[in-house]
Amino acid sequence: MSALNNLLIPAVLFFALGVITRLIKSDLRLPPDLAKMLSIYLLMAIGLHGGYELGRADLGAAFNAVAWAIALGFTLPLMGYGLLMLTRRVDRMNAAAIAAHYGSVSAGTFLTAIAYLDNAGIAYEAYPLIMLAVMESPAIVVGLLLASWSRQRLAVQDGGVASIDNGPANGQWRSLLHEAMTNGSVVLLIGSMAIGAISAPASMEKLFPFIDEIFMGVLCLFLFEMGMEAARRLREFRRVGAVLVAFGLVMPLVGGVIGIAVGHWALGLGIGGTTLVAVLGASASYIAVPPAMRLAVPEANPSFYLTLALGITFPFNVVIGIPLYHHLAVLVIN
Amino acid sequence: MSALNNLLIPAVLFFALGVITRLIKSDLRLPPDLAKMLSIYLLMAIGLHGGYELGRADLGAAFNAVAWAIALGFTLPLMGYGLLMLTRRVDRMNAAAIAAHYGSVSAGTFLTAIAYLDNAGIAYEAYPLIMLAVMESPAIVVGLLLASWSRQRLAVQDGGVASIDNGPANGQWRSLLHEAMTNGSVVLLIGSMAIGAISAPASMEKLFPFIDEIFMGVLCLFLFEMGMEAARRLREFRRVGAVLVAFGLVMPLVGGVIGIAVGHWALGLGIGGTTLVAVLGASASYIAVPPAMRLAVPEANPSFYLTLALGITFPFNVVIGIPLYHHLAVLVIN
Amino acid sequence: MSALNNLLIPAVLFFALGVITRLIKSDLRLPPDLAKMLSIYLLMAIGLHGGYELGRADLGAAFNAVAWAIALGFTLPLMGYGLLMLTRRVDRMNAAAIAAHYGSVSAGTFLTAIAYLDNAGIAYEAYPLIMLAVMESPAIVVGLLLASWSRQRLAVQDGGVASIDNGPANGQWRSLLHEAMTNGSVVLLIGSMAIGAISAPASMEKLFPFIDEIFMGVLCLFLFEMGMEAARRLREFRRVGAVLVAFGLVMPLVGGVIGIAVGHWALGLGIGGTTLVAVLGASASYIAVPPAMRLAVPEANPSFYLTLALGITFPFNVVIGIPLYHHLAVLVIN
Amino acid sequence: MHRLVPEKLVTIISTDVLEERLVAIARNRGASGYTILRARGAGSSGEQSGMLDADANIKFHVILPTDRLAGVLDDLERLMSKRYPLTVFVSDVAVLGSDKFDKPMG
Amino acid sequence: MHRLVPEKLVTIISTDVLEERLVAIARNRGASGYTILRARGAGSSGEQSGMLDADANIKFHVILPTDRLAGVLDDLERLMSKRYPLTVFVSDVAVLGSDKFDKPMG
Amino acid sequence: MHRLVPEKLVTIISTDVLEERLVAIARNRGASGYTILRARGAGSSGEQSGMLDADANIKFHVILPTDRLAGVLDDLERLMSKRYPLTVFVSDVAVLGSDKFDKPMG
Ligand SMILES: Nc1ncnc2c1ncn2[C@@H]1O[C@H](COP(=O)(O)O)[C@@H](O)[C@H]1O
Ligand SMILES: Nc1ncnc2c1ncn2[C@@H]1O[C@H](COP(=O)(O)O)[C@@H](O)[C@H]1O
Ligand SMILES: Nc1ncnc2c1ncn2[C@@H]1O[C@H](COP(=O)(O)O)[C@@H](O)[C@H]1O
Ligand code: NA
Ligand code: NA
Ligand code: NA
Repeated sequence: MSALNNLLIPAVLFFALGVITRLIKSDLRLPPDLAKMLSIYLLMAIGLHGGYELGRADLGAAFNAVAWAIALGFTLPLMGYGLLMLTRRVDRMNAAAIAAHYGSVSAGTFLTAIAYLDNAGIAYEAYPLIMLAVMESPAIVVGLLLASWSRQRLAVQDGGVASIDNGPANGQWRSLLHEAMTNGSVVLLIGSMAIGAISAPASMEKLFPFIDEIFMGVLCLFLFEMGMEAARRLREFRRVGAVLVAFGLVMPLVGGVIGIAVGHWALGLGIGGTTLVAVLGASASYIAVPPAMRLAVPEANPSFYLTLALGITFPFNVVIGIPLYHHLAVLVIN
Repeated sequence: MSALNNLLIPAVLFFALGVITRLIKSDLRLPPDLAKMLSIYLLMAIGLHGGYELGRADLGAAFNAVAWAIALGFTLPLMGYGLLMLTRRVDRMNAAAIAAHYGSVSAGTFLTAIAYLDNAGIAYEAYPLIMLAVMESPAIVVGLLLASWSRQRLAVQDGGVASIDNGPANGQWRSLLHEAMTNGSVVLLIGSMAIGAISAPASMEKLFPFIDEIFMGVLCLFLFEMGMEAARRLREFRRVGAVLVAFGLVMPLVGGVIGIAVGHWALGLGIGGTTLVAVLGASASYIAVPPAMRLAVPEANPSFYLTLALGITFPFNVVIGIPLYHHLAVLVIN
Repeated sequence: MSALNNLLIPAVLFFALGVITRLIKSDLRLPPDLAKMLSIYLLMAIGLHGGYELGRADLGAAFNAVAWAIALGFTLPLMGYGLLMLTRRVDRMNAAAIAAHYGSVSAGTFLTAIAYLDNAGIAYEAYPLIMLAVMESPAIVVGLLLASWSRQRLAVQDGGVASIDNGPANGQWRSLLHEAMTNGSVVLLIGSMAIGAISAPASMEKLFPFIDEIFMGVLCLFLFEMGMEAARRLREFRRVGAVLVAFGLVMPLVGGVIGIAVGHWALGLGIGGTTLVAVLGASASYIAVPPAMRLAVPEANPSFYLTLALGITFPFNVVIGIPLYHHLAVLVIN
Repeated sequence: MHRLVPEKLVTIISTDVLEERLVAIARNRGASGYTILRARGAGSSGEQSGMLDADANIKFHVILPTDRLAGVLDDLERLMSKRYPLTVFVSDVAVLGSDKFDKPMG
Repeated sequence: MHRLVPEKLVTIISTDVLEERLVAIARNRGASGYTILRARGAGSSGEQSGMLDADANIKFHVILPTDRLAGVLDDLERLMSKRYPLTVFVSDVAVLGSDKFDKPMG
Repeated sequence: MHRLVPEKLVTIISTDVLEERLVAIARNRGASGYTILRARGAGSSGEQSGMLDADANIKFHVILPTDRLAGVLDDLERLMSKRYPLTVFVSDVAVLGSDKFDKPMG
């Protein structure tokens, strides 16, 4: 399956339509809450679906997947931070905030990958889904740690000792960690998975028309809107600068390759599952992490991380990344 | 079927997830119009569905159900008012407003009961649905009457004669009664029932995927959001006080028992239908009645009636009440 | 099939229910974004569906349909403008703005006609759908041209030469034409058609539950809301005056007859397709054109065009027009 | 110079079930229009989260010539005396252009 | 003491199809930002219920140093002279902190 | 005559992730309530389109007796010094009726 074929999946085409709609400056205005509603539906539906399957899956393998998800969530932002500091284009606080996004994941990209695999008739395991649910929180925690450490370094550089006032106080720390663990998307996704796993199968069947049959259509509409948002952010890439844009293209490749390694060697998944773990590594959060960073790292400029995650990395993954990681998975596994 | 089994229905589990989401102080924010849209869908879907079946049902039995619904709608708020005055914790105006909520019904609770019956494989008649549509208005009227009567009593107590200024003037009375009869939920539900009853069956079939197949999923999402709202209100129970909370637990039991009597002896319904009538008696409105009371009884404190109806009685019915009324119905009927 | 039968289609009944809800002054309040979301869904769904069929249709016939759609879009507003000037009840600017609405089309009316044909078991061609997508833009352009010409005439009448300041400057012209071509509804509809036409059939099948099965239910909800909006506008008909109301009833008849001629003689369509072209000619836009006119013809009063298009012509077409055009098509074709 | 005309801006924050009454007051007291925004909030009658029909607020604006202010305030005081939850304040604004706010609604 | 700096707050209530024009005015006239809220209302051009794309209002705020006010008002008067429905008023506000509102948008 | 009492109206425009902090400030500083409206906008931290969770603004109003103003402004300045994007301004309003705004929230 070539990249061109990928472009003929309705979900990807709707993403492209959204980008075009904004580029030709159409006056189409979507209700501001539509994307939020669609994403609530999508999280609920994949959660239920995945939980239903995980309820029937191997517990040991599931724990293994969770452990590796946590490892990825901790490692990737550190690598991102390192890369960003090498570019010398952003200060420490912005680097910390951006890096957190790349340690986390984008459900929209993940679902596009599922549409891609479905379309190509490739099977995939349920474990990557639980990794999706788990990966938000560690990345947020690392982001907060990096930001706090940077804040102290800056205070020292500024000639004084790290004053208590510069880092979050103890009480704030608790509230920020709380924020990471009770993030809305995480709760909804893990909650739906739990419900899918423990509900009586007969009662789950009544939910399938809602969570399965209309799923692809809702995803198309969601990607259409996200295409419009991506294009809005894309326009700001000049403010962000070429070097940062390059980071937004290189970092997903790094994450994707690491994801393939984890999916294949550490978890022993097939081509479909390995592709999905690659997508988890490669994608950057634009829903769950940004609000957490706005609250915890006010010194960072939201245009930077939103433009990179939503305007650069997201379109790259949807159009080029997914088929690429799939090809890599095929290469590695065969 | 035990109460524990009830807790394994996805609809109930999503309600619980909503409560938990709020209790752990997750930052999940649902768009404010989502619940309103879902409830419009739910009213339309059950209306069409019920109307379609009622169009094929016995007219005499339907009239009988309507008559008993009106009787319940008039009696229950009077009982509630009496009970509340006995507690000596609220003044007459608050008692009138709260009582009106308990004479009316909660479509969310009713639908959860339907999910419970479906899940347990228990059949039920269509008549309780028409009672659901009918019961809003009488309770609102009784609430207004009680409030106006209390207003006059208070004026007399205050040492003067009941001045015209204290009760609503004639023109206002008309507008308040109008309000009771043209309440949005009532119009949508009765209108959809009428459409379901008179539409050509062939054209109704085209609607079934919309009103039947995705119904359970939409209900889950609605209950998730209502769980969050219930928990928000629950937190205010300290402002409400233990005695009122007790009222919010006792009154549904009173209404439930009366409902079972009406369902079984007066209407001759089976176990399923009797359970549903019990739920009508037991549940308290949190969508249709509150706006009517805010307009007509401004002296009452909305925190009181919203906390009781949504924060206490609704969760009680969803988790404990429904299986309880079902057991009672089984006891009485067998 | 009689007009009465038409009234028994759920879609039409929900429109009527919406009108009644407003006439009895119910307090039902629909979320302001609901209609917008439903119409985005409807445009996406008919676009995908139509594109899927057009991808399998005759290209020559499709081009022919597009050419005639453009011709209709240019001719009808000119006729409307002439008629309006004859009434002597509106000035030139209002006439230009109103006329543009009648050259364009109403997707809601078109979809009701499809529900009517489906219900009566009458087949129809896919070409009218592409005409629906095409007809918005020419009418907007004609409206802008008429307004600009009128502005100059008025300036001359006012005793001076047409000053540059009175017409839009060159730059503005470009932006107004751009507005006509990139109108949100047009982009979404044409984009969805293109996606439906080029997507792999297997991937399209995954979309059918979303775009086909729940379609009729969503349409009902949309028409319910539009019924409420139509009734809101209807109340303003006194401000508009009897002569303009007569225009709102006569103009759809003129457009409908011309549409039948085009559908039958020019395009050689069957009864179903001819009825749909008649509906395109008869209907007046109330979604795409009004914002364009507000921007480009600020001198016109929006109450006039919204009341006529939404409050008079839309209900007329839904209730009387569609069965009438169908009967005319039968007469002409047999 | 710009013709900035001094007028009174009355702002009312209240539950949205009162919307029609507020519109009627504006209309009857000769306002030329009104503006409504959705709001949430908290006050003496508890939190209004905007999630339910009964717990949404609105912010209601009316611009008026000074001589029509008293009538509007009379009506609002009457509502307040019936215990409706109203937050009302008046500010001075300089309106751009014309006598637009002198013409009552149709 | 708090550094409360006096500035001008321009508030515009109008149809939302003018949003881009208003943003352009704020940007071209050197405002440091702007704020938009959704609104409904009624006025000389009838009721704007907010249900249709063509009948929604916005409330548009720009805070400006006094010396940049005239330019914005010029542009708004030009729009009004073309018969666009605009309600515009200016109020005096005391802004907390710094020279934030002096820096034009990027 | 109408009892119009002079009070201070503090208006804050900021990202909605700060909502809980602003509510806490109002509560701790003895305000009798607060009002929140959804907003969009642009400023030094870029465009806030309101489409994502992280890029929505709110407009937050608190009416206060003059003697409680300083405490609120202190807290807001502390937030600003941590680089949170806040637009804050104070206006004088004449409030209708009573001592309603003197009673702190429960
Ligand atoms: N001090 C205040 N500052 C701003 N808004 C307030 C204040 N007090 C009350 N409000 C608003 O007015 C509404 C009604 O207030 P109340 O009558 O106190 O319940 C509340 O829901 C708030 O939105
Ligand atoms: N007197 C008024 N008070 C408050 N808002 C007004 C007033 N007049 C007009 N408006 C608002 O300004 C918008 C445009 O007004 P108009 O140009 O009169 O149609 C209306 O839709 C209202 O939202
Ligand atoms: N000059 C201004 N006028 C009106 N609103 C502003 C202005 N500057 C900033 N804002 C609002 O305040 C928010 C935060 O501003 P900032 O801290 O500059 O990013 C922006 O998103 C705007 O909604
Ligand atoms: Na990642
Ligand atoms: Na009840
Ligand atoms: Na037409």
